[in-house]
Amino acid sequence: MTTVTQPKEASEKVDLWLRMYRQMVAIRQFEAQVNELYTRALMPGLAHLYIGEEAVAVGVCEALERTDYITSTHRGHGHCLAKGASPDRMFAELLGKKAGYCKGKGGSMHIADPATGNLGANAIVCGSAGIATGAAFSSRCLGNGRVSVCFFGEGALGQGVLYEEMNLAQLFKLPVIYVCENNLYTEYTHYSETTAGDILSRAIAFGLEAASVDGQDVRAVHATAQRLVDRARRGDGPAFLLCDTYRYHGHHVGDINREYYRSKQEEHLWKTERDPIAKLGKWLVEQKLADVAALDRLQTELESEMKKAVDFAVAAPYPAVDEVGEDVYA
Amino acid sequence: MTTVTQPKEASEKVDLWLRMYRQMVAIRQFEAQVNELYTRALMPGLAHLYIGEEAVAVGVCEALERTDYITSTHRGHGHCLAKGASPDRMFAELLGKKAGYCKGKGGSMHIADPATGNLGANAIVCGSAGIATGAAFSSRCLGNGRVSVCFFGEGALGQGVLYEEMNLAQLFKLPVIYVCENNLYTEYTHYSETTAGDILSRAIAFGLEAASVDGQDVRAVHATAQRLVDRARRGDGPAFLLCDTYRYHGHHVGDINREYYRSKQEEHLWKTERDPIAKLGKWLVEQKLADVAALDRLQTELESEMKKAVDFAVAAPYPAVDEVGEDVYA
Amino acid sequence: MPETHLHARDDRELTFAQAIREALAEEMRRDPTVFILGEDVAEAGTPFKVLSGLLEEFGKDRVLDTPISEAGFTGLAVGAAMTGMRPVVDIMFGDFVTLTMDQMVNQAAKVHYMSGGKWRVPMVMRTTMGATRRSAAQHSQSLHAWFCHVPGLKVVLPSTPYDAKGLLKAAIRDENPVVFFEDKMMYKLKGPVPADDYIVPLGVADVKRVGEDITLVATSSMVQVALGAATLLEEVGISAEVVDPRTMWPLDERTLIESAKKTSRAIVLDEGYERYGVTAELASVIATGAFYDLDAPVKRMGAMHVPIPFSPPLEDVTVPTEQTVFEAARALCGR
Amino acid sequence: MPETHLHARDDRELTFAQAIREALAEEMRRDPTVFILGEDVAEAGTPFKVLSGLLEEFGKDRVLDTPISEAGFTGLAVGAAMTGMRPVVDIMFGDFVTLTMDQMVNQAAKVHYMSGGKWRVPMVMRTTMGATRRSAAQHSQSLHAWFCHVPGLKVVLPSTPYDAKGLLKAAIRDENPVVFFEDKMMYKLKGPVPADDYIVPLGVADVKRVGEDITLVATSSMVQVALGAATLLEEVGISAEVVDPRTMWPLDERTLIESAKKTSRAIVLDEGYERYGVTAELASVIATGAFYDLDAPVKRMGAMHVPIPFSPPLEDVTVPTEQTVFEAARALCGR
Ligand SMILES: Cc1ncc(C[n+]2csc(CCOP(=O)(O)OP(=O)(O)O)c2C)c(N)n1
Ligand SMILES: Cc1ncc(C[n+]2csc(CCOP(=O)(O)OP(=O)(O)O)c2C)c(N)n1
Ligand SMILES: [Mg+2]
Ligand SMILES: [Mg+2]
Repeated sequence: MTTVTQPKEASEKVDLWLRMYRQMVAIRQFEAQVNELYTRALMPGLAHLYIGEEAVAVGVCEALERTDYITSTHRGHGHCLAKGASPDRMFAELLGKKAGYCKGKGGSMHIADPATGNLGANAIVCGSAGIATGAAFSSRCLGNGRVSVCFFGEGALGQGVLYEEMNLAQLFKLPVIYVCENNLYTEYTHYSETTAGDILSRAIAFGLEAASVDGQDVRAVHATAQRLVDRARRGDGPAFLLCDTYRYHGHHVGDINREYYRSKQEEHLWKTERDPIAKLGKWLVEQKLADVAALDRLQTELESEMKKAVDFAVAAPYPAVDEVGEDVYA
Repeated sequence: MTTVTQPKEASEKVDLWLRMYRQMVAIRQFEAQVNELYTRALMPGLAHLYIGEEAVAVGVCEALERTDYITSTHRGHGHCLAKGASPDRMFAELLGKKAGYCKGKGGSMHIADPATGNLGANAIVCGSAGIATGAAFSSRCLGNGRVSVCFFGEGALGQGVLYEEMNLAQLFKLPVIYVCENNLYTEYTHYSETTAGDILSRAIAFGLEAASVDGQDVRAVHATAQRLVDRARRGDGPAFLLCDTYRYHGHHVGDINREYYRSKQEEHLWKTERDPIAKLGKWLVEQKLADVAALDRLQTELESEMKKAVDFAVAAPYPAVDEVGEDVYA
Repeated sequence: MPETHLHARDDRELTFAQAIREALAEEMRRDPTVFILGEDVAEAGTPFKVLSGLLEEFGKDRVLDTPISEAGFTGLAVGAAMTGMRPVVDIMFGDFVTLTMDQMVNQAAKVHYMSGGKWRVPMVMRTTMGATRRSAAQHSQSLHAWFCHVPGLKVVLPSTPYDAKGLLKAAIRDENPVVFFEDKMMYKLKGPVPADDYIVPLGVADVKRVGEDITLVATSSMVQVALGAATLLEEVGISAEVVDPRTMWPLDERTLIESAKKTSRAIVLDEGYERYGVTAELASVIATGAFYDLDAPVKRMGAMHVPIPFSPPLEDVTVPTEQTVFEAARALCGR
Repeated sequence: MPETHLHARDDRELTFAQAIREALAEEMRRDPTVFILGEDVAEAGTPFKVLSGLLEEFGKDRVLDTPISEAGFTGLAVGAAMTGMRPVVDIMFGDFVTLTMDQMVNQAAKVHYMSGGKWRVPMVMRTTMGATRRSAAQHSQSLHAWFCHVPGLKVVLPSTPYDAKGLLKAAIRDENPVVFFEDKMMYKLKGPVPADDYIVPLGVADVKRVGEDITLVATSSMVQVALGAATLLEEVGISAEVVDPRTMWPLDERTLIESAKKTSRAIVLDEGYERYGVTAELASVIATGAFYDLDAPVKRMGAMHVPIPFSPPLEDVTVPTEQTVFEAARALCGR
């Protein structure tokens, strides 16, 4: 399902497209810095980069209001940024610093931010399907019109709780969208080895509205997401959105030698022929909505912005040791 | 899907039909005695009667070999008998006696019998989906050609693990049949309130061969089950069989006043117009394969057989108290 | 400290089940964000009929029947609690908490901490425990020890109708996930319950009976067993003090330890499995806290380390009884 | 009783991970019904690379990658175990056992008993434990106490490569469901491992270091911590005995109690949460068994009662270290 673009529509939506372009570049630059922090041994633990998948988070989150909810995954930096979080406090969290979104207690896989409706990244595969569904339940009860989006990788299709939640969401007609990011791999296994039957049919069988979209085409993602979000907000119930995408890097920053599970050729193909940023950039230039130099400038600008954010985080202090016992109980 | 019956076929299959008739009556008479034991306060705890659903267990189990496996549910007496267990040792188990199939340790909801391939009833809704799938996995590994049947009520469709198992079964092409007994109610809730979308589509979405059948027509159940079992035995993978049926009694023997969740009218309709035993009996008589008197005699004969089995169980001793600590570890 | 026996003058008596229902009704009236979610909770009011009447008063939007999806609706409750609601989840048999462990432990218990204190999960999971109902191994377990082991959760085990009402109201108002265990054999137990709006704070033990010679620390239905044993002990001249921690976490260690110091002997009683269970923690707390005052090792009595058997004569020996507690206490006192 | 230090002469050294792999390979060669099931176990050999090479030797039918369905494939393993196979299930992080509790506790643990001894479930669940890997609250837990609480299960916590190999082989040959916990921080630990086919029986503790003044009972990686602390203690003239129960169930109570009786002081160390955890059981067993010989209360040291924080300086204080154990032991000995 792709957007059919008329010149008139194009000029109306130009702000949106430029914003989405910028946001995708921001995510990519953010993740480049994460990889850098890992390589420089400045980051404790590991992180899962979202590079290559930017169009999904951006296309979906641009269809949401700030007060709408999202839940995210171990590969969550993109969702978090797309929903409006600041890079500096994110980096601080990744380094375990007090200034981080979770005072350093959460780390890369647990960033949460009530101010932007981010209910939290989750390190349990499919661990947030219940939370997203419950947030949609609250919206229905409180009548606040909020929509809830549950992001997850196709690996989460293996978890039974996903089907329990879809069943509940459909029975209660909840405003929740389940967004499946099919990047072809779980950790080191191709999804075809772990996924029988047909993905979209699984959601349809539970009565959900379901759609699939090229996850590298941010305009397509956005248009379809907007339709499903509007539908949910109107009270027409839950939906499932399948996005075909690809992670350029390894499962996590330390996953360097990948040839035993996927070919360099495949990686090359996705990077060169299906890159979501290049794709939108090319189109914007073609449509004369932006020029190459401006897009390049944006790149540099965001790179230096991210570097500044990193510097802030590196310089920020750790929490005091006696904070360890705080926040266990509210 | 109903069997189209030709006179020639009918005479060939007459043994099967009479056997199925007898088996259905046996189950009904068994359950009548269970209810009696409860009413007479002779049975510890509760039991879930299979009356009304006999055609499902009998139709499916007649399509199996003795060495094939089944797993069963809290409403499991029918499956157990249909797979070949003896009423006397079943009653003994229901009374917690040493002569019971599980030495009295299991009770109504846990009867198991390796001799007839019964892997056990299960008091966790959907608790045996993994076990049945695993038994099919063993068959594949050991190459013994056994098929595994997982019986469950439509309530089990709410449990995510069912979808995990169907996915695994299809990926590994395991010889397992998931038999869903849709008797319209979980405990006290109509299935339409707990089941979104379409049941059969759920199985199809995971790639399984799926079929639905009138669960009150034992010949239809048998024919469809046989097709799916043969297919599984050939190595063509798992299947899902949906049987529409009805429990005449309450959720358990103590569930007497049911009008808050289902009408007497509905109960009456199923009992009078869709009874599996009456239906097959009528057909056998019409086809001149049996006469009414013979069928009635069978009824009386099985009733007294069941009474004898009850007497055995009532007279049987309890296990010695110090057996409590045995069988925890093998 | 509200103590049950002090309220014996109150002439209104309710069953344990009625007390639970009253607590829920009062909190639902007080706070429109409180709702109930579970299997057969609406028209049926649960198989134990504990919730009968709530649907009629509060309607289908606040008393919701779910599919048989313990993980699913518990997860939904976590998300609802984070975003402005106060769910009370009903897990019919405590044995089914096995299906909710990821939602309760990896999600509910950790959300507050992992978010640096930003999100909260004010939810209650009500579930059952207790054997001797002839329900066999998958419907008779008391698995509360698992939850006690998990930081971020609170765990409540009421032993009287009075405590049940007051503790449940406190649990619902708490800002944290609370697991509330009801012994299904106690639903018909009667006791005084004030009609007014009181709470029993979490973390405060209750001395259910004052005594001098031995301390019986008991939880849930074991409190009744301990009180029964205390009566038997009185007949042989042994004065037993019965202490009910009421909440396993937070745990009122001080009251337990002070009692043991005073009596110099203690038995801890709990219906969960004895091994690696609640009795181990309580015994260890007392053995450490009252080390220099104990005249004998702390004795633990929990469920026998076997899956609960169906057969009545076998099932009956798996849990402590008045008689076995009486005998153990007597032996401990050397009489 | 095979004791690790007795094998120090063996000149072949393996890492903990290699010892696990060797045990699996040997058992798979010996018994064609043994197979491995889990996420990313085949080509990837798990993220920890513990299983590297097994796919190549045993093929896709015996080393199977699964979907991310911990409940699903654990359940499958239960059924396979009942019908002639010997599954070894791999649960990548111990935190994910939350998803398998129903299959392990309501099914695997109870099948034998509920069937009156007729069906058996000879399966092993291998999983990980241990913090300080900067993996935060959902990838750092040590939840073995839950399984210890469940009759029908056996629970193994190896602390050395030698024990890992011998105990895993014993676990695979056992007729019961066994949960086998590997501390992920120990995979690179080296130690002597004989190339021959030996087993370490389940239920036999091992005295890892002989001492006179204080007993340190320690499990899994805490054994290394205890040995380190013992070295520090030696410098201040305190002789510590380090006892490793090796299996939490069956539990070799006698060895623990005898050591505490001899030294008159004990600390129990375990990386699970201290509250309602393994330390409670072990402390209680010792406090009771050595009651008349103890000069001080048994001291418990486990993980702090908080979800494991990500931030390194915070995470580091949540678990016992050589230094904190040293100090606690010194205090307990009054020096
Ligand atoms: C319940 C659970 N099982 C296993 C894991 C380990 N794990 C972390 S990420 C991952 C793969 C996830 O794949 P997918 O959902 O497709 O997301 P992607 O990494 O591709 O974005 C696995 C198996 C986990 N975190 N949680
Ligand atoms: C996991 C779990 N949740 C809840 C229950 C309580 N329970 C027992 S039977 C039942 C209803 C089952 O309905 P269904 O699967 O349709 O089977 P039926 O009784 O209709 O044969 C419920 C909810 C249970 N035994 N296990
Ligand atoms: Mg993926
Ligand atoms: Mg039903």
